[in-house]
Amino acid sequence: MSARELSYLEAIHEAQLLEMTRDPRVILLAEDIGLMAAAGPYAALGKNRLWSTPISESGFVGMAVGAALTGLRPIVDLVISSFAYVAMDQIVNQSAKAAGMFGWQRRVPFVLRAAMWYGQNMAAHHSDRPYPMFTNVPGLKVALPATPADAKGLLLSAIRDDDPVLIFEDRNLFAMRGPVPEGDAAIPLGRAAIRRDGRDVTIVALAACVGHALRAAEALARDGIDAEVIDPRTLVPFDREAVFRSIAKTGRLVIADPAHKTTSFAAEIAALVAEECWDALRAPIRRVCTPDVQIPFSPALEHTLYPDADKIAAAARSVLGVR
Amino acid sequence: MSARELSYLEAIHEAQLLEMTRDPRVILLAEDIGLMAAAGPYAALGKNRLWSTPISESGFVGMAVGAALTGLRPIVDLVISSFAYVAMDQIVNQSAKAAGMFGWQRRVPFVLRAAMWYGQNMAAHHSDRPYPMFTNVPGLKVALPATPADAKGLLLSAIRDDDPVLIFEDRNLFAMRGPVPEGDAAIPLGRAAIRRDGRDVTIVALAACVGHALRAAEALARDGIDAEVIDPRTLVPFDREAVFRSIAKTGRLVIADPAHKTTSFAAEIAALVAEECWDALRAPIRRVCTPDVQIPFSPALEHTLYPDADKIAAAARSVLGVR
Amino acid sequence: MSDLDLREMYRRMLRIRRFDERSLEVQREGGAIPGPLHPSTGHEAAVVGACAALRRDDWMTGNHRSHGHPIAKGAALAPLFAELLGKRGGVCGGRGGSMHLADFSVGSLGESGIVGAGLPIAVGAALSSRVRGTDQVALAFFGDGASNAGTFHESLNLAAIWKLPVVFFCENNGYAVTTSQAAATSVTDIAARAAGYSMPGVMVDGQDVVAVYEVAREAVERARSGGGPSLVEAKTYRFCEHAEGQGIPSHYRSAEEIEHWRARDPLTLARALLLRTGIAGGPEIAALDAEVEREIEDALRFARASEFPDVSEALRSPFASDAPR
Amino acid sequence: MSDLDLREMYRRMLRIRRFDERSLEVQREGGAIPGPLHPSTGHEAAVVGACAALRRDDWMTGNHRSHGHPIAKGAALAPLFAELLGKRGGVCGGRGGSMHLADFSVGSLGESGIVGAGLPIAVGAALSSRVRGTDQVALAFFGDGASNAGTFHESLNLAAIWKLPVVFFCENNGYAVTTSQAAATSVTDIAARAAGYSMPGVMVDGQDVVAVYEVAREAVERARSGGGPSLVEAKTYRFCEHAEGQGIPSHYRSAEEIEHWRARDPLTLARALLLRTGIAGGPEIAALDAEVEREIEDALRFARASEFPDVSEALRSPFASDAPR
Ligand SMILES: Cc1ncc(C[n+]2csc(CCOP(=O)(O)OP(=O)(O)O)c2C)c(N)n1
Ligand SMILES: Cc1ncc(C[n+]2csc(CCOP(=O)(O)OP(=O)(O)O)c2C)c(N)n1
Ligand SMILES: [Mg+2]
Ligand SMILES: [Mg+2]
Repeated sequence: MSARELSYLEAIHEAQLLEMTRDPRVILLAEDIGLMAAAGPYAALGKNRLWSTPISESGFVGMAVGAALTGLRPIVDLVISSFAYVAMDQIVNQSAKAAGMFGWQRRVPFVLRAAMWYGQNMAAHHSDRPYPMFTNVPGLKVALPATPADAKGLLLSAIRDDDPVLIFEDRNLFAMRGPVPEGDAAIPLGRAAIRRDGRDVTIVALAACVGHALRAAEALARDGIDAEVIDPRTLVPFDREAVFRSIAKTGRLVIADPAHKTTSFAAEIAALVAEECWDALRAPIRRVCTPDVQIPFSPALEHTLYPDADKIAAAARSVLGVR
Repeated sequence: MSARELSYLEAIHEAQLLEMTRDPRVILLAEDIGLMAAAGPYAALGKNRLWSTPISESGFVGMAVGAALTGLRPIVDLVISSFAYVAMDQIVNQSAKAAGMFGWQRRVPFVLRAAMWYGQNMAAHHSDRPYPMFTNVPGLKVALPATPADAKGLLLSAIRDDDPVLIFEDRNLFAMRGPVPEGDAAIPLGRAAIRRDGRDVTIVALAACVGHALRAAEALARDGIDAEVIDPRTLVPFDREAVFRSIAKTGRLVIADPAHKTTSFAAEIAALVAEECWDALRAPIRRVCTPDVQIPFSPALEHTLYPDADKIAAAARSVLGVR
Repeated sequence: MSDLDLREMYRRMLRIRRFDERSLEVQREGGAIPGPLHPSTGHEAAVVGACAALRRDDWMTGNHRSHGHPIAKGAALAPLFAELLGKRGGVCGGRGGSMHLADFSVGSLGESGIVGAGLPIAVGAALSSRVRGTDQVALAFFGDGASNAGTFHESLNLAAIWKLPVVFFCENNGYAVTTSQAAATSVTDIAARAAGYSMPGVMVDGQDVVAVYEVAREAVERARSGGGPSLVEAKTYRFCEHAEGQGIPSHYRSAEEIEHWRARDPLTLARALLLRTGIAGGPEIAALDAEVEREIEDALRFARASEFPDVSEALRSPFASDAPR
Repeated sequence: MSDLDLREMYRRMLRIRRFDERSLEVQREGGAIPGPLHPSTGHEAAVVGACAALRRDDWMTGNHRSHGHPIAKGAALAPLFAELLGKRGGVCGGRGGSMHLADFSVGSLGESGIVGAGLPIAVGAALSSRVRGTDQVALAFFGDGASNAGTFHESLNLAAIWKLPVVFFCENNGYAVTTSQAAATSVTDIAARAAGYSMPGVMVDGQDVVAVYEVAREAVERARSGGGPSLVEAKTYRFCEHAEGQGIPSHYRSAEEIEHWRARDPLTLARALLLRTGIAGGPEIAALDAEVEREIEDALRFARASEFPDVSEALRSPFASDAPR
């Protein structure tokens, strides 16, 4: 498998098209995809594979559950993750519970794609990063691709998975280019990627924070601090071993998570480490998250709120006790 | 103010009636309260105070937001907290964001009551304990009363508060009796209650876990272990000082939270402590939560899942390094 | 022709009646049936008439008033009864209980504890039929109360724009718990709402199983032949309280109203029709009644004898992918 | 009588048109207006006709196509323009932006980025009017696309059962982004959906401000006098793309269709009416146009001169109770 450069968004479409071509059970439901269905590569799939929906998120997410229970493997693209709330019951009560509650008579192979449009001057309604709450719902898998290759690879695995998988895409990365293997390049759910090896401090970074963390690591390296950067890639299942191994080495943990701080997934990682990895830990944990405020529209305000390389580097220095 | 014994459920109604009598701006929207409005103490409030709604949770939660923006102080009783998902957008995108997003032109004094029917043989759809996810939404306050007095006092404060307050009532406590002061017995949001003083280990317990924790503390006391039991009462705002003070004394923390473990509020507490209270901590933190599984119907299964006194005591022993 | 004849319809109605009555007895004895039960008594003609128009491989979604639907669709009684008791032999292995009965082997995609949640799921099953090129039809049962939920609206519109093979079947018993339809619903006939989706909306006497069957058959045939969805409203009544075992007040319906509907007990009407048409005589009916009685007792015996699931099952992974296929 | 006369209606329509055109220019110049804009151009008669029937103390909720509503309701232009630029002088202090304009001083309860979310909020405002014993009316603006959302259904039913003073006002421009009404909506006329709620449903030519005003006035009067809610559908068209600044494709509407609607530009029609009726002559209109032009330039100047909010504002508590009253 050779690797060319693709953008994150191109990689998503490559995975989606690949799997829709390979497996006739895969369908796509989303608003406003009539033009996409009518021309271009998706049109080649033939009839009945793309369903351009009305603005009825509960309705078509519920349809995906019904389709999944009866032999299809539907993908729903919510386009903007803040619209998940409108379909919340179908996601949380129906898709996540149906298989278990009906005694595993059937599976619910359902993929929900939802891009996070924070940092896009979209104001409070459109800027959410709602993945933490879904990790509190047993039965849902949650993926957060941070590179084009992962955008492709995780989506391939998600579509092939027999459980509901929620993929939160980071809108800030849509244009990011990177090597993406051609063909079947599935990346298993539940396996973290070590983005940078290091021995002084572990930075676990989610979504676009992975890039920020790598830039922070470069800055730290200039000060002689060797940071390890871990991208969990999926939050459920979570590759705790990768994190624990790293902390066994570094003894120090910073978590960079673009979600709001309180009850973020960073909280879960911190809790896991404080429970299971205590002996290795040599300093307080630091979370770098978005403060608990409604996202304001004004760029003068919004862009100050999210984690960035400076904030991550500062947190790393603080757990190392340096300025 | 003298205190008589009331049940938790009686205390809720006492607060609701008191405040509805005192303040004509307070109204109640809930399904199936037509009979309650027609006779008994609520009928004495007169016309237009109780609105028995259709099964349209998005609709009437949204109405509460509209009413709050235009001068009323609505209470919505969802009756069962699993129904919050159906109204999720109105709770998360509208009630929590409206005030800030509109530049604080208006406030949203809105109370959402939602009882958690776990442990009631109600199966997966009805047994959720969804409060953790709402603590990740800036703009929402979240209360978890664990005694009749708090059920009354926190509801009084919630109704008088100028922000949206979500009260998650614990159905397992409805029949619990306890002293409840008469009259205006508001309990401020954001102040924890030390339910038991102790010096060996801190147990932070939520909702019905407070009772379990007190029973655990008794068992521990028989082994000479002196546990402190803290009931935060509100998760947002969270009385972190009370927890930190306790850990400064005990150096050890167990958190008992009936929510599912991953990204529970227990995770947030653990993270806070691992960040802010590290120096005082002398042992790994332990969370006692509900495992991450869809709640099964069969009592043979369901009732094994939730935190109880034994599990809490075992966790306390483990952080103390005793068997 | 897979249509059930009147005798079989009567049998299934009686199964529902006796299943509900017997489960209420067991519940009242205490202990064996945990949680609430929402009996279908009174609704038997509506439920059976609707399902009689479906093939075994057609799909159906239900709601909290959940026992009648799978029975009418042809599910075996014993695993249903065992499910109410939370036993391993239950149709969902004891994980679902009364509100979440499902028997995929007969196309029962599951009852739902969330009012209105089953409608989109049925529409999705109908989409599945279209995509996979089968001619299966999906029927969604729901109540008058559910017709005020947003999912009702979204589902009817979705099915209509794509002409999906769905039948939206409203069991209108006039109440949502203690709230009358008039207090909560802005139309007198739920069927009138079909106009908002350019689909047929038909009302039918829900106590008359043959009338229901005929209306449902037309809707099912329309769906199967590509004519798109329909809304069917069966006017019916529940003979019990909303849920038994929950202490719900009972003084919201007048004695006359109850009497009026009791006089049109669907079982009595069906029995009379069997006799009048000569499809079955008295002794034949008696034999059938006895047979159903035996089925119920066998089912209950099975349920009681079945073990509780092993406690280790409680910690089973929430993911299907973690289980052996 | 608070009704606006035709001259004033024309003025507000022109304000909307020029506000949108000018803000698009500023957006295209780059930098000053972040995020998307959803212009109301083409909708001016619908929006102004509806608001002209409202009193200043009546309430209104909007949607993402958000500039026209507060302007029509009488909001000052300068704070609106400053809001688009994210400035401290914005009507929401720069916190809301284009999609979340709100001006409570004129009854504008806020535009919403979530399609369909504003309808229940308007119903709640109407409930508030009932409870507080005022005679205020609430009007909810929404699009044809929103009429397929569950909140549409729940809101209309809730308003209907309680006969609340609400006007549901649909700006039907035939599309939701690039999706035609025919592709997504199971009725030809949204107004037909009123039948599902036993309320009047009225269609009106959305390019004719007087026609809209008359229909809206009837609905508002019905609401104010206790007659309950109505659904009004104005057939209109958007002259721009769904959102500017987002790269949305533009080849989903035929040139003839656009031409057909452009020929019925609501501004042109209103101007012609002013002249025909003699309510205003050419010079008077020219003076009015110049006045609006000045207002727009003043507003833009104010917006540009206004400072950005202080960065400390970003960390302001999310709770109103933490602020001084
Ligand atoms: C979303 C949601 N809201 C409320 C409830 C509580 N509830 C359960 S059944 C019911 C009444 C349903 O009435 P209807 O749809 O007419 O069915 P019926 O019980 O009359 O058969 C209500 C309100 C629920 N289960 N789900
Ligand atoms: C719940 C929700 N789903 C999807 C969107 C994305 N979206 C924004 S505007 C729009 C189209 C709305 O169409 P319509 O209601 O007809 O209003 P118009 O834009 O035509 O004025 C869509 C799909 C959204 N904002 N909210
Ligand atoms: Mg009913
Ligand atoms: Mg439109």
